[in-house]
Amino acid sequence: MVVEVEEGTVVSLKSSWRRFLQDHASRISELKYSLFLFRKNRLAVLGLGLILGVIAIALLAPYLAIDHPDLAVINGEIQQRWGIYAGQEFLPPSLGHPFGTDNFGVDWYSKVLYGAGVSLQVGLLVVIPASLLGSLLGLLAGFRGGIVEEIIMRIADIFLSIPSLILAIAITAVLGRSLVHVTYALIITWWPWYTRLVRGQVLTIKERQFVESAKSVGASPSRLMLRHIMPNSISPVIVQASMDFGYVILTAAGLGFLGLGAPPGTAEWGVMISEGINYLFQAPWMSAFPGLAIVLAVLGFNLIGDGLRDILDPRLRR
Amino acid sequence: MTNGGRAQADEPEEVLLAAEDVAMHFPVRGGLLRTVQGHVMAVDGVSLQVRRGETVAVVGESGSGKTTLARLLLRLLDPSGGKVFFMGRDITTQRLRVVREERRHLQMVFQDPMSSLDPRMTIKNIVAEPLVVHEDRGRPGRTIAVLAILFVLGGLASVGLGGLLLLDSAVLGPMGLSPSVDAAGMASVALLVLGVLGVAGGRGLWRLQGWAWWFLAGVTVAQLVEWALLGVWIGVGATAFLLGYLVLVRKRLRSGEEITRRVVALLELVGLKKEHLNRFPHEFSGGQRQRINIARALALNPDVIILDEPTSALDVSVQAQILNLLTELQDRLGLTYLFITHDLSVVYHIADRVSVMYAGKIVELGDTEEIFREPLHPYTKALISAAPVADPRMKSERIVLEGEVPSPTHPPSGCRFHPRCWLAFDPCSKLEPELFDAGNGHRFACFATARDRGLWTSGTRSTPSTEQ
Amino acid sequence: MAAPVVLRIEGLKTYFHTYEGTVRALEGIDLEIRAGETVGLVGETGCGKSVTALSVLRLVPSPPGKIEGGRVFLEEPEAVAAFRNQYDAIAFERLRQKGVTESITSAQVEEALEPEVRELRAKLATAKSKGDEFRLRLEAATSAYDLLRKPIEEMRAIRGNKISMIFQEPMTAMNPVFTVGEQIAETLILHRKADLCRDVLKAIELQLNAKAKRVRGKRVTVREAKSRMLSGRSRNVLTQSEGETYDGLTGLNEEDHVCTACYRPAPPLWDYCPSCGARLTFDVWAPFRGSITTVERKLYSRMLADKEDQLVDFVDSVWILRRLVRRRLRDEGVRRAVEMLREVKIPDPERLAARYPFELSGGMRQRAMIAMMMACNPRILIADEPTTALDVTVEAQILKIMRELKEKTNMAILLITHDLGVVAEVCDKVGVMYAGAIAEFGTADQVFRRMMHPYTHGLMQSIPRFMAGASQDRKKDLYIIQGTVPNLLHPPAGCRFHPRCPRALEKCKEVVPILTALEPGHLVACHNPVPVSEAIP
Amino acid sequence: MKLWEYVVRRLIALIPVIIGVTVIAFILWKAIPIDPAIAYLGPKARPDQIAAFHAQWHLDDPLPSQYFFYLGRLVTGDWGPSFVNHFPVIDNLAIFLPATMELTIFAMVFALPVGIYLGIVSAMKHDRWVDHVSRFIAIVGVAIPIYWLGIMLKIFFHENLAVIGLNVLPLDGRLESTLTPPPTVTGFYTVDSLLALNLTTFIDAIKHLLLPAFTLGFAQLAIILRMTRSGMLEVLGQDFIRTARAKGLSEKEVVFRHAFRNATNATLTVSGLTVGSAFAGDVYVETIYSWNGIGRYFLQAALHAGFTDLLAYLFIITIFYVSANLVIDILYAALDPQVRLGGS
Repeated sequence: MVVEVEEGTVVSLKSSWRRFLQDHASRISELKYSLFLFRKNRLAVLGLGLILGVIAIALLAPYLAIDHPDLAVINGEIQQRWGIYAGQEFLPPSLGHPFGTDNFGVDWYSKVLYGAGVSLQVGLLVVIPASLLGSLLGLLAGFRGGIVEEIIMRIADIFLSIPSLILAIAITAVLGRSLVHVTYALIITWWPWYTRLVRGQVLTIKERQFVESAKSVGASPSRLMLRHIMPNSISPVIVQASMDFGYVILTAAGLGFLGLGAPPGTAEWGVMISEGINYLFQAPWMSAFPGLAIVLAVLGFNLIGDGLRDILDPRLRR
Repeated sequence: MTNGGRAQADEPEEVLLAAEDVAMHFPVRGGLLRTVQGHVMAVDGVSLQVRRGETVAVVGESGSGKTTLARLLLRLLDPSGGKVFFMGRDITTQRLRVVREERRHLQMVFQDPMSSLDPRMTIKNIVAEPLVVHEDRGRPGRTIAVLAILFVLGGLASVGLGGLLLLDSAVLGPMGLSPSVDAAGMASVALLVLGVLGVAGGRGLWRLQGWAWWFLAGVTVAQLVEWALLGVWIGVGATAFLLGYLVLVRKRLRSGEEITRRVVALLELVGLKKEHLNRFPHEFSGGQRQRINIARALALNPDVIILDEPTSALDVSVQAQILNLLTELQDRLGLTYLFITHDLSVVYHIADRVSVMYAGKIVELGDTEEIFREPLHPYTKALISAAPVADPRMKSERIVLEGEVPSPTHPPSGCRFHPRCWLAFDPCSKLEPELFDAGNGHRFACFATARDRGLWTSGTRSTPSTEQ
Repeated sequence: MAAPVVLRIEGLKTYFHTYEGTVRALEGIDLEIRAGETVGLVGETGCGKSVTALSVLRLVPSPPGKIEGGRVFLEEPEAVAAFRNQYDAIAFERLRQKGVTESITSAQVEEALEPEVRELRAKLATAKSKGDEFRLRLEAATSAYDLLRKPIEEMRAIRGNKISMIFQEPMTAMNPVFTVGEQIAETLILHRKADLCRDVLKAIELQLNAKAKRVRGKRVTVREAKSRMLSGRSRNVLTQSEGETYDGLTGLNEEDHVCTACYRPAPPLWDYCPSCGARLTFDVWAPFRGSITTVERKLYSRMLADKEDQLVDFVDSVWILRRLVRRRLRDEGVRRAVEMLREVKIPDPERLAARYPFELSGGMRQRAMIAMMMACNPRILIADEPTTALDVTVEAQILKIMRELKEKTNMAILLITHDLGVVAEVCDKVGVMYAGAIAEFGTADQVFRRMMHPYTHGLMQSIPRFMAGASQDRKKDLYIIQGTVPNLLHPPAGCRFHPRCPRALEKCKEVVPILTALEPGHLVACHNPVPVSEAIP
Repeated sequence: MKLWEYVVRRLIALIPVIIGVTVIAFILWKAIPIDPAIAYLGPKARPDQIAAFHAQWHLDDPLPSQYFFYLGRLVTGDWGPSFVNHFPVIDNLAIFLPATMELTIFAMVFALPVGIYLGIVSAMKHDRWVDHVSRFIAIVGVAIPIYWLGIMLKIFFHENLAVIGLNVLPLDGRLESTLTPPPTVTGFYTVDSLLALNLTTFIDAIKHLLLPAFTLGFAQLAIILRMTRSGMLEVLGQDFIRTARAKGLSEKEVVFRHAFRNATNATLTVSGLTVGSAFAGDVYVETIYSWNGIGRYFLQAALHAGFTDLLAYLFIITIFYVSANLVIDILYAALDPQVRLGGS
């Protein structure tokens, strides 16, 4: 494929790809070494397996599940409607219904499968904006210093001095009960952790000698921030983000469990656990299996986080 | 005045770098309201001249202020007193922007080869950085482009991936389409605005026109996301990526070859090979890393290079290689060195003129051979006699100083060496000795020696010690 | 008669089994250190000099590192050494027949001498007359003095007691959370518990009769003490004895503390006045103080009597009681620590003993380290780059102190450094190490002036020298040893220096050279040594 | 004197934080989609009642004065009527707060010592069974949601033990319904029953505490263990540990006396953090074990959109959390000579 870019210089994509490879030969070998280290760490591989499993379930839920919800728009919000199957209530886990059925006879296994999609989505819609926003403010605070740093860090301290779950509950309660409000609440409570993390990282790297030598060469402040400070402070953010994915799912399900997240009857793990409480001794499987799904998902993200920390830490790589 | 054994034309050399009574007092903040409680007199009134083609060494122990002096001369720090001249021009008060232009002719090699190279950059980018920084002034757009692409992609990723999960309407579930798009749209626009503001802040607001175009592009893309149906998101994401590729890769390719060629030439100059180009710093030994530092310093072919203890972190055999390289480069490129070190054998080997620093002041300066043959200041005598010599038969009688280096916040009154000096007598603790001239540019700041050489009698007035 | 050999290392081999492969850090070290002698071990980064020191003390971190073979004899009597040479010859011969020539350990030697050992044990049991000769022979055969064979408890009793070690970074070598005095006292409590018990008993006696005589005292500064004594009167009015004590006071500096009972110095380190035993601090347990002290006296006398007393074990097991007991021992330990600090020429040791490491300068901290490690005056002090992190003038002070201590206690010093100047100035004997093996060993004069190993020869020429009338002309290029230090994962075959050696022969590539004495006392491991004539004048 | 300077500076730094929290609470109050008067008086309320409510609560004044009025009320403790049970909020808190305190303290008593001990031992015995067990607890412990753990324990203790007749552990509430709660002195059932020398109530109170405290404590245990272990590993890598070994100290002495004394700083800061997450955990544990502490009260308030209760709770919790961290900071300074004596 030939891309005509400027008059006269015909840059064939293939040749630029070859040069791209050549330029980044050692970066690629570093990547290979990281994969090699990753494979060596059994726990991290287990973590990756768990996550891929959850993603697969989320995408293939419609094909794997036995029961399927249909969708209805009620007062502006799209809600899941699961059918009612008289006669199938409270069936214990069996071949037909691996996770048993609930008080309406709906197959609990299918509900857990559909729940995976929701949890992952909440995870994405909270972690990515929160980490980007938090890291940027942290970068700004760490690098600019002075008043900018003072304001940003004081605001972050205020948010961090309220236990995050309590603040999340308060926000969801005020905004009203819905999963979207849960994502807003979690973004608001989660960004300060990244700001504090990145600021600390920037302050240590700012003192390093290679930043001073870049300055002595005449590099402008924004170049220092972009080319030197940001690349070196990214790895702890990646580790924190991957672990936070799990904690966000945990907290979002928690809010659902308390009745502040998705409307009852939805295929959301937290809601399913709270529905299971009323029939705890009659049908214990109703609470057990969604909880287990949460544990596996969160465990997967934690293991990946730990694995990444070892790989990205320059000291441990050697 | 000819220097050492170097054939040099006799007309007086042009003074390239000079410091006039320069001082650096770091405020020490303490107490409840972080009030200034005292000052660390790191450098306290130092004058120094460095002539073209010369190697001037500044010797001193830790706490003597030699490293602070180096950073003052390079204007990494703003002096709290005195003036710094470079090629005759006073660069003390100029705005940072102008000083950054000056920096082309004045470079620095740092001490610790380990931490003076960015671990995440390849050698090519490290050595090319000075070229990139000074050559391509005219491309503000590129850094903005990087950030704009980054945040738009971030916003898209959260929406795109979310969208993927909602591909199948059955899974649509409670989230519904419109609210999640709202969240992502809003998030990505907010991020974009913050990102661009941050960078603008960094670049100085007067360069506004450069980023305005990118901001509009970013907003339109985010708005596209707002109205886009489910399937289109991937398309939008792909176009953004292609845009990023064209802007970034294409631009780097065009100016890349020319810079790479100069980097390869520099690497060969310091004894490294072409295939080292794309390696990372941790793949090199200490000696090789210091060569990379030197290559980077030579990138803008400077006139003066300040070397802050370049060989003290290296082994003996590697140190010899670097010293040879430095002398060879000096002969070939006519460089001028300001050598900061505490190792006297290196000074004797490489320096033409020496200044000895103690507790922020210069106590003796002059020709290397003269100073080593006949040190005049007691501290220099102690320094030379204390330095271990690699020859068992030279176990001459040692002068071992008592006490410790004086505290920088409350230096002793008068001559700062008097508490540890065995020649100290009455005026030493009251008056500050100025640099007496023992002829041939050999100057020293000590009353006892001056008295012995008849340069000072108790009558002549000397600057009274400024009580701190 | 030459001084006795304090430490003899034979064929020491230490490998690091890292993830990428086996790093062969030490490939057979042979070294001998005599009492009162300073032996320098010099070499560039990665030659294994620090690993040698850590292996002798068996402090090599066990997951990656492992001492593969070799023997380290500490204070082996001459007689036993002589017998051991005979037995070793027999053992090595038998082992060679079985094909074992590499990294021989004492355990393998004892195994090979199985018949002799059994016979000696039998003779020892029965013999009456020549009993001790058999004992010496038995010790030789079983290489009883080899540190690598000793159980870990015995090894712990040797560390800090018989062999001490100081390190390079004075900044981080001491625990930031304990005072200097406490850390020095800890070494004493560990190895000199008996002496401390005697001191405690002496102090208790002092305090008991001070209590009996109702001696009351307060801790005041010298200035206050003087005004208290004069209490308005002029100096010459004082009585004869008071006059003397008053003059004594004037000698001390104003801020120091004095006990009002006996007007002798009482630094704020202890609750009691060291000279008259009067209690100077507020005593919460005052009413029971008498009975407590008597119980303590009984406890310490039992502790002194025999080590395994179960009352002492019981007290040591109960946390609170242990802290009470330890307090007394620590007080006496700090008292001895102050003496030790005075010996390393630290000004005002009392005040420094109560301060924390981070309040000290680099030089002071290194002196405190030396004091801590010399507390039990060891037979050998291993110093791993002691002055590298210090300034030249402070370095001179530390080296001077180490030399004086060595002469006073006749201990041996193994000085490890990369600075040839320090070695030339301080060491009697010098060992030059390269890539895990000793290339050359001899007296300072032999190694610096008549070196024979090409590596030493190259090294000496690549140092910038400065002496009046230096042989080298200034600013001329220094001699460079080509190439870089080999990677110890796959070291070059034969002599490890051959790739960089200008005098390398074919033989050097295959056969590993052994340390042979080309001159009396001058050992070189090279097939084609540099003739003495070419050495630097 | 460095220490009091450090404390005063910390106190001053707190003031903006606390004011910030009140601002956030106020913003939340203003963000309520519906008119608080209707929410409180119910939909059928007459306009005059609504006007009276507005007047009483200055709802129509300009924002800043509303904020200062709100601040005034906050400080004087007049936190307004509770939307949950129409009693003044402050009285509700007075009843429910001690119950939560009792639960949290018992959880901490369980989590801190066990977490720290396991952390040290697993750092010392690297890669031995103890290390693997504690690493498992650390990783899985953090991943297990507190609410799910509570339910699983309930099922376990109800289902299986009933079968083997050991159905002894009570699963709900703070005390058997048959027993009357002891006269409230501190509000802690355990302490009050002891003061009243009523042994049976005391034992029953303890039995009721076991399960909830373990549930709450388990999550904290995982966090404390993880932090202590990493703190210890870092300290064990430092030079003075090698010096301690070179002095001849045994491994136990090196780890417990030298290493742990330095690692206390890491464990202190983490215990500050866990206080925060403990409050969060209360909400779950109290709903599962129907333990009527402020957590459950706060949840009712959230569900019934009881804004006065919500905001008061937010304020109380932040004060607790912030003061706990302050105390820990001061302890940190007192323990670490470098901070106390103003080292670099």
